[in-house]
Amino acid sequence: MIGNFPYIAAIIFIGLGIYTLMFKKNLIKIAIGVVLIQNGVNLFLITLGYIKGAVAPIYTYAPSGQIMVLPTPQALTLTSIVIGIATTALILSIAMMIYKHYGTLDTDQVRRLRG
Amino acid sequence: MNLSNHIPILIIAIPLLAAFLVPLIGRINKKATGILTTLALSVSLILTIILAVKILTVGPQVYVFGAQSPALTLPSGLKFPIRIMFQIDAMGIFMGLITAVVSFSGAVYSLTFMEQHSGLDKYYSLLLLLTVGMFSMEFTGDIFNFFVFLEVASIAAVALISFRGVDLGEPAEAGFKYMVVSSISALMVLFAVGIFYGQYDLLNFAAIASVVKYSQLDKIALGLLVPVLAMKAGAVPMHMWTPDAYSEAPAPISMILVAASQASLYALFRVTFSLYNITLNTLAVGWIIIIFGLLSMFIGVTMAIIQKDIKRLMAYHAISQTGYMFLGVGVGLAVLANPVALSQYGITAMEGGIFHIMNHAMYKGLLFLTAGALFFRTGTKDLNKMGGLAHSMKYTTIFFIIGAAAIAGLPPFNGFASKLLIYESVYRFNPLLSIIAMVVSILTLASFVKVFHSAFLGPKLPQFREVKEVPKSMVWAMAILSCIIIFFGLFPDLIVKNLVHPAVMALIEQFKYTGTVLGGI
Amino acid sequence: MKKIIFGIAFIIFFSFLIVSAINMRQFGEPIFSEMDDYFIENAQSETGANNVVTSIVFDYRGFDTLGEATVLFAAAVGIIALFRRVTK
Amino acid sequence: MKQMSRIVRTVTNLIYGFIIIFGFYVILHGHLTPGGGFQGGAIVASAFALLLISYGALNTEKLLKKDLLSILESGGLTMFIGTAFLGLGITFFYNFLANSGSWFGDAAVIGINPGNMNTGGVIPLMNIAVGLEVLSALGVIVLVMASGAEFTKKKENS
Repeated sequence: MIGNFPYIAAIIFIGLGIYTLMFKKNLIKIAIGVVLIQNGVNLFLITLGYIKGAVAPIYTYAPSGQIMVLPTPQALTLTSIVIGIATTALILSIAMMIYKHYGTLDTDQVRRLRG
Repeated sequence: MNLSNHIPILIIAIPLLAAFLVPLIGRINKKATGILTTLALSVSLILTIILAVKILTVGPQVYVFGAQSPALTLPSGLKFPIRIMFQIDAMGIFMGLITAVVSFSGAVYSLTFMEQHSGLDKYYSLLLLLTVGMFSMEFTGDIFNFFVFLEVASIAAVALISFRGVDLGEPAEAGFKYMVVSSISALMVLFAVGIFYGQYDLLNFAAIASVVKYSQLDKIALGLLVPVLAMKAGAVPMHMWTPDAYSEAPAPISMILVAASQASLYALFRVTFSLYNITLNTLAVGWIIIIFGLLSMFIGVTMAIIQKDIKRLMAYHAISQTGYMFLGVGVGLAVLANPVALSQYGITAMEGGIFHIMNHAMYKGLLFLTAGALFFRTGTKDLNKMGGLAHSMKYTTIFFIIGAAAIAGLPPFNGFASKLLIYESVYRFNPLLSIIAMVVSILTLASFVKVFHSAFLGPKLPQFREVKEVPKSMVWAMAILSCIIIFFGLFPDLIVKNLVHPAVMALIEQFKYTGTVLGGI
Repeated sequence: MKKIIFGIAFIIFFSFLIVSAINMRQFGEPIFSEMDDYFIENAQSETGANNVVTSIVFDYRGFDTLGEATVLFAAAVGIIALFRRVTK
Repeated sequence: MKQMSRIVRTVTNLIYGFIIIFGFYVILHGHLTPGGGFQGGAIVASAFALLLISYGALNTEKLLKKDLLSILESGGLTMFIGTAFLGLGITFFYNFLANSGSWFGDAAVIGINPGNMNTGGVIPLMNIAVGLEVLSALGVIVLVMASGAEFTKKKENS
């Protein structure tokens, strides 16, 4: 149980993000919620690759005789971080656009599309 | 170098290269962007047809990126693949054909439909990227690669939905909703990838399918994947984004978005059938999917009847029609572990559901295009303000009648063929489900009669005296889809036997899917 | 009412995730690592790069990287399109 | 966004060149040391962001042309996919330069070694391509969002 604490930390990140998405009404806060979920998932992925006492998987001047951590999660996390940047940038730009048209960021006042 | 081995990647790489070049060419000549896009998509349409013929005659194809040869899935001494690969079987290419046709006709339609907008090079670039994302989602055999291209498709789709957001607030709002929904679903897919990776140290669909044990963690991964993919497909409890996105996007994009949500639907079927197959509790999961289908059918059509905005009405019908696919395939999944029932009616139900995917993409695409044509000439989407347009827009009227008859399931059109398969097979599973499906079909017909009446019939209105037929490229795009609809309606047996049945068998026979990669067929 | 439904959905979802974290294998002790062992052993001889992560990113999983660069490109193009000045 | 105080601008003048050089160092040594195209591109783009906040959007746009960055972005991606296309004689993304003896084609010393720039096959080329793409894409995103913020603010005042 306590050995799995890094996973639980990642899950708490995700949970906070979902909470923000469900209960907050500000578009910027919703964007923050999405970013929190991204960070949680990235943290979850990167913790999967860790091996106790291992070094980074790079052979340039590596300490000799050490095992290396799993490299795939690092590559996956790198990919998902960049995707996260792109998502966040687009989501914030759209929020700016909505602010330009409606003059508010409150979801209750923004909603023109309903029914 | 034998190019015929490289068709799977060329289908993706040519539109992708064109997408990168379009912004550069747009600086020199604005007109050339649309033509280049159409050209790239027509090349990939032709290549998709060639690949489809090859797959349906020879068998599933794999394409391994960066390996010594395209078919080398396992380098010597390894039990599991290490590289990304495309794994295209009959089901994958079935979806690929839909994507190719829809995006090609969308590009043709856009040539004149989008002419008055600025920033066209960006529009075409994003359209190509959306197509590439859908193709890769359908072809890929790697679960992380699926996540990456899910994001490509959703970001391109968001940018296209909010393309008119410069002038109007509503498209930006719809784009925001779609962005939040699709990033949540993509991140949950990524979380499921993490669960699979942590358990098995594998990222390949087929390799995971060969070792999956349906442990507690696998159940959680399934519980994450099914709702989020159903959400991306627009099933009812999570459908809030669908009408907004479909109605606020430009008409050709609404059509392509239908195909994009079907790519998620395909992924849902891929996960349940190819990844888990009979290791899961098929009856329970099948019923969950059937309930998604029933809710989508019924709530979709009841919401559609009260709409006044023509594109919003069609968007709710899109939700309702997605329900038929869930219903047909869900019945197939529910009886998957029971060979007798499967051969008696399960396969027929799945054929109906899968065939409906293609039919729906065609006729819903056609209907969105006619709605776009009406908007192009009249400048309104409100049904109450339209009227008497049959006098001046003859072709559009004919195309609308074809599309409406197909969606309502009237006999000579393709909607009838797939709906009949669903009715008769689902009736043997549970009569009540079949009756609900028929009632929904009748309500659909009623709703489209109303649209036809209020938009096309009646006296010629004074404010639309100047209205004339839409330009040629739009007529051609609609004509392509109408021809496909009529052809499918006249020869449903041919299509079901040659295209749909192999796709269904590719889903059901999990050992073939894993065997293509891991050997041992 | 809406808040109660959301709250219940949130609690169910969150407990779902917590269960997954508890059931996950021990932190820092992977059970299977066939794919990663292959990378660590053969990346240097096959690609010639010292950095195993880079050789995965650009060689073994190069198509992912293309997709990721495409996502960034799509976002940049989308943002330029969203903030374009001229509207006719 | 107005420009910030003289202290901030002087410090920016001093360090932004070094940040860009460090970014290119990370890009070019991606196959030997931690880093690579994405990380280095992000470092260079952070220098652009530094310029932007210390000098304001309008002044920065005189220095960094959005059009140039967009061309660089498409060019970087075209180079990336072009490198992948060149492997098409065998497979897409095939590393045809590795261990070939030509550009970046030296065989790496197996095991722990000080590192040789001339290894890695297509990986350094792809690093450069992706580095260019990421720095220009992030630069464009930051610039456009900053000038867009100015745009929305003006609309609000009028």
